[in-house]
Amino acid sequence: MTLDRAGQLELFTRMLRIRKFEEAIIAHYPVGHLSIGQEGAIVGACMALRDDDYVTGTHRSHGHPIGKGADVLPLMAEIFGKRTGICKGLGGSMHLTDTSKGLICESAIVGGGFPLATGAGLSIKVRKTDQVSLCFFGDGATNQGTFHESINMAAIWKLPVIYFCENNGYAVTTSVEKSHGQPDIARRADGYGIPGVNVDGQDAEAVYDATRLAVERARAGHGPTLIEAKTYRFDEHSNRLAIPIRYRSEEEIAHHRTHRDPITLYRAVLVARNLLPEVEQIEASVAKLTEDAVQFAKDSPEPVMQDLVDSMYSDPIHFPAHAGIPSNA
Amino acid sequence: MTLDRAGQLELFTRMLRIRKFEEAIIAHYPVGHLSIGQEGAIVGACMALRDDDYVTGTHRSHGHPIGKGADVLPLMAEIFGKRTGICKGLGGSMHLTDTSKGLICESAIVGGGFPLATGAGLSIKVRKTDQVSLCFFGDGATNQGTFHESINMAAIWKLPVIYFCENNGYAVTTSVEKSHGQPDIARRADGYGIPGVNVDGQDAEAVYDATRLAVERARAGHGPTLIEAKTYRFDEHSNRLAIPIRYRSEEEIAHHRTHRDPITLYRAVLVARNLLPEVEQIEASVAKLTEDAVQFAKDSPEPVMQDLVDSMYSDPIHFPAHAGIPSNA
Amino acid sequence: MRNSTRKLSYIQAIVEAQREEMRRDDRVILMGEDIAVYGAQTLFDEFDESRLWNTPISEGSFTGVGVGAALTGLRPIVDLTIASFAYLASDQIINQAAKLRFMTGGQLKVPFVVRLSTFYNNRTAAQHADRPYPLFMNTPGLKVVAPATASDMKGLLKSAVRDDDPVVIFEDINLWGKKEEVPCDEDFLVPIGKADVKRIGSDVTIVAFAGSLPPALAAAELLGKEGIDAEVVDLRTLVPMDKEAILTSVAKTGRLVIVDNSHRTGSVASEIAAIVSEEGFESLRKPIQRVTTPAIHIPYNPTVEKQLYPTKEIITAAVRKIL
Amino acid sequence: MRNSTRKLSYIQAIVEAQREEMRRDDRVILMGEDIAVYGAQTLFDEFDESRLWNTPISEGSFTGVGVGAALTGLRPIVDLTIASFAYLASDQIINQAAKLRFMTGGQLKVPFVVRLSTFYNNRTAAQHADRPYPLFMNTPGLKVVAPATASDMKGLLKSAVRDDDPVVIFEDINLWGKKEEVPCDEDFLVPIGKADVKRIGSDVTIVAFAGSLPPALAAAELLGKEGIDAEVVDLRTLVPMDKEAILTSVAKTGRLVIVDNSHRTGSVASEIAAIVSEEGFESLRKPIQRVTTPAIHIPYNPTVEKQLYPTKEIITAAVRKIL
Ligand SMILES: Cc1ncc(C[n+]2csc(CCOP(=O)(O)OP(=O)(O)O)c2C)c(N)n1
Ligand SMILES: Cc1ncc(C[n+]2csc(CCOP(=O)(O)OP(=O)(O)O)c2C)c(N)n1
Ligand SMILES: [Mg+2]
Ligand SMILES: [Mg+2]
Repeated sequence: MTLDRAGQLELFTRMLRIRKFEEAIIAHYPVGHLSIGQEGAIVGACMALRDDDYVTGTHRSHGHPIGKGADVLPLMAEIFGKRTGICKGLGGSMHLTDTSKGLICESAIVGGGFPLATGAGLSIKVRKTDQVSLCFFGDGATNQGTFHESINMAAIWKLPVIYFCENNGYAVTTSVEKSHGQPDIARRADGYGIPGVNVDGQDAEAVYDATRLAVERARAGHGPTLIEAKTYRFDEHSNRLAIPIRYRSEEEIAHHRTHRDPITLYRAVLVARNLLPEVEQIEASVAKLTEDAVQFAKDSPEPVMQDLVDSMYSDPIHFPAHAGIPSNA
Repeated sequence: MTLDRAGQLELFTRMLRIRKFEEAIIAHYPVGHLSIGQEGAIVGACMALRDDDYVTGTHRSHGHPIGKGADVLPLMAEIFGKRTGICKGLGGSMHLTDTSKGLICESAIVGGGFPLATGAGLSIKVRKTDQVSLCFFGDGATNQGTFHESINMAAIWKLPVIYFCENNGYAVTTSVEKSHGQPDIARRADGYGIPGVNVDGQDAEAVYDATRLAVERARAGHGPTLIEAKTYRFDEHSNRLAIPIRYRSEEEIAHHRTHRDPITLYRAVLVARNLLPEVEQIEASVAKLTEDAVQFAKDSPEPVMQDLVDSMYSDPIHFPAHAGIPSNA
Repeated sequence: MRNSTRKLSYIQAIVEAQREEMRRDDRVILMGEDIAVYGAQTLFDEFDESRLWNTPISEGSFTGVGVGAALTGLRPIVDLTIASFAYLASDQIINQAAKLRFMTGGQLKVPFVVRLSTFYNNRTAAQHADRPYPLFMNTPGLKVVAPATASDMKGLLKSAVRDDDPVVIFEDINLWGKKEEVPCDEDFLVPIGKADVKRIGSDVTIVAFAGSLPPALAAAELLGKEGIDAEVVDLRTLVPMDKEAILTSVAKTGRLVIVDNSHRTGSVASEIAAIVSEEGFESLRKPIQRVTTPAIHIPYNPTVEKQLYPTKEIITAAVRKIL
Repeated sequence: MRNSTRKLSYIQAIVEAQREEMRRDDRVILMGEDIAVYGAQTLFDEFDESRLWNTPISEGSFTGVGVGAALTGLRPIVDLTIASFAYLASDQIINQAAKLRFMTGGQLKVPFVVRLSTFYNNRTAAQHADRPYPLFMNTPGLKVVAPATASDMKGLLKSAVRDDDPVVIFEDINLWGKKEEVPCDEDFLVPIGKADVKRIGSDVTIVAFAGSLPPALAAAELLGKEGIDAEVVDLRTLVPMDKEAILTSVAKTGRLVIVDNSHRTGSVASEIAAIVSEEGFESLRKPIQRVTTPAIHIPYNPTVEKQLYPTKEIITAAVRKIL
């Protein structure tokens, strides 16, 4: 089943929400790792999931919840560190985890999500539901031991997990070529006896189609799939890290910005399908939504020390006595 | 260059030394993880190495130093925990590391040797010698993250490392089939863009040949190879661990003991090559050597507390003051 | 059933606690390497394979698989077997299990138990013999228990499984065989965070836990014969530490000896000493004494190995020093 | 050159120490992820790629690659960058680097340095903000240093590189920009294991290290204005700890406040308190005070984050409590 018209528009909407969300971050609260350029891979994958499917993400955490359909207001408030944030201002830019949409972790520890996503898959199998678990990770993360260990377990136990690589070509300044024995990440799947799939991450519908097949496979009990979506990060690794060296050319960046923008590309597809009015309406409403989100974030209060205490343990009552909270707190 | 006559006899000698060494352990000091049944893989690999090549091993540590040509007396004394032991009685059965023969670690942490062997390879490359580094590990160890991470690094940097799997079919009670997404371990090499080789581990000369090719490749600067030698452990996982369940059949064990003993098989090869007199002489001398080793071990003194203190730091003088050594020690 | 007991060893208590909790709640699962070998074999007769997961040798990930399962509706028990392997899994325990509730502003809960057996005094040499209690003490968000008796083990392991927060449970192999009458009541729980006075006394407080409890009690007996009346406080839980119990005892005795089988520097004993020197200073009449394993690796040779751990002789000597 | 100095920041001192040691000894290599980003970019102009290894994201192994290289003739410096990633590498540091000399009966030496930057007070939230000093303190066989000034950093890092044992070096990012006159002498070394009295005083001893030194000194200044004369002991090395320096100061002042930015439970402060309550008890006139980060995770929001760390106000309050 390919994406219907409503689905296509939703795909476009969510991509644009990520883009505008991050443009607002740059303008108003410049922290963190941006997904600009990678929206096609993220949202293409998420559109193949149900609301109750699980997702784990990474330090580059803004796209995943928005892609999964989360309300952007609490996400923006989280960026601003506010008490109304999705994580009460305690998680922040690298950790926009909205559990109401099935997100269970945005791990700033690179590779940290592999076991968690695999565990969600195991849980699904034990509880005998037909959910799936999708694990987002970068190209750099595929060199962590957890990639190997986790995929192997999912393969043995035929867990309903989709390992989805946002291969943007670089881990900070280190290219895939310089950090992988061979650069084809999907090819590693064969070592575990599972399918490995390559897809153009700038073509959101292609990503959707590839992910849908993997999701069907997983729901049918046939086990995990490794998907490698080739994509590109338009901005620097992080807003907050100065990069003193040159590791990719200006031409390369310009080429992607100009010719390989997943939103521009998909907009053209939709326009060619005679959906210009709908597209324009979406553009207006996303702009408005983003403004509202910034305003909401700005207007929201900051967390207080008691919020920290309350978030520590399931039973916070006995806790403060042991914490050594300073008297000024 | 295939093994000459002297090499063939040395190969047989070292295999037999391991066998008799471990039979003596069973008789006199029953600790540890035995390599009986795996001598062909171990010695076949070691014979392809020079004295100055590096080796890392595992908890099943008796075969590697003997295979590399180490003096057995200090090894036996180590089994007995004596001060004359190769590690002064501090390392013991899982850790028979004889650095004079290039052994740099027998890691009882499964998978712990991968990074160390890889580091030795890196060191060779930096120091520009033509040594190689050989990493022994079991089938179970290939599911550790360090397998993946280390081989990938060796592949990127074309390090002179041979990753040598003693695949005895089981990790304690867990079979390869139940713990690997697909059971062909050598096939995992492709994910890193390096050669993966299968060899019959009970055929010591075949192991030698396969390893020799990998060593030549490494010395020539072409990088690492993954070798999987199919072998079998005749005894229980460890002398000291009671196994309350049945995980392999008596028939399977009997089959290997009867038809797949690497020493019996190689003895027949040598006899067919008209080397019976030499073989018998080796048998006599290994028997004598083993007896001497046991006697040496029995007669040796135990370590004292000062040996522990002296082995802690490069500069032991300032150390005891900080150790909190109990007054009875 | 309510008040009956039966004789169980420490290791049987572990198995029984797991069995009862697995029966009670089908969200409870057990994971680990060769789990049948490490005591769980009888569970295989009762529970199907969706409750018992025999893992590959992948500590760094299967521990995290347990955490992921805990985040999504299960209550996993991960058996890491030997505590020296915990370093391989510490990232998932510390960076994920311990932090996820907090980092999501309380959206998630992490009902996750990890079992670690301290495998020392056993001729296995330094790579197997760690007692890494301190590894997890400095991390907020975890609860850490280290029972010394079969009853406490059963009651604390059951409490851990029912707890909505991650709990690290240390099992001391030197206690495996120790038998004791253990309550049969399937709702018998020992609360996390409560110490237990195992011997009442008034002259000196000896704090111990896990494998250090037996020599502490033996030392107290020895001292008792000489008319020195030692109180022995069994900590049972390391985090959150029951400092009231310690301070109350020290307020009475004015003297404190702490017995801890872990290495001296940065030990559990150090934390106890710090608490008392801060909050119980006024009652202390003499210097605190830590009786620990010195900061020396564990050797293979059993003769020298045995000399490293606290014994009743070393403990009584420490007590005498401050009388 | 011998007696000249030049102004360097703490982070420049790190780079210069590495540069000098790499020039002096071609067995010294540097490894880590994106090392050019984390300060080493200028080294690339001077040294070829066989000295500078840009690794994949594989902490669990590249740390061990450094150890393996150390066992076979090199003297590697492994930059793990952020200390919160140390858990991924702790097995190789604890089970291999720290133990191999001992386990081989002294056959091997392990001249291996691992760098860890404590990345807190920086809006990066709990998964990046650990100050896991205690992780390595309970393991015999390691040396652990945590300098607080550019000079000490340069001298201790150089000592670490020249040491034949594994050394863990903590770098506090809150000090990165702090400039100071640093000796130019290429053989300027600060000995591992020696504390430094950064301010002499007689009324109270304040022990601090790394990022807790600046607020400790600021508190001493504040107190000085009120006529309270605080001695500030900068620990510099955590293992082996210079307990003589601490005990000597406490013998003089009779009062001890310990400032430590790590979480309270099982902290460096706890170990110091334990030592003094054992060996300096007779000179102590008042309860020891630990001023630490409470056992609460580090939040993203900077307003609440800042409230968690020791400040000069909290330190002076602790001092006043025991005057
Ligand atoms: C365990 C760990 N090591 C290192 C880092 C530092 N770090 C943050 S992002 C990153 C690069 C990740 O690359 P990739 O997986 O390709 O994701 P991308 O940033 O390209 O989205 C690194 C090295 C980290 N956060 N965690
Ligand atoms: C990190 C770690 N996990 C678990 C163990 C316990 N253990 C010791 S040997 C072993 C099995 C290893 O299997 P394999 O690698 O196939 O080697 P074999 O014993 O068959 O030679 C296990 C699980 C260990 N020593 N280290
Ligand atoms: Mg990337
Ligand atoms: Mg095996």
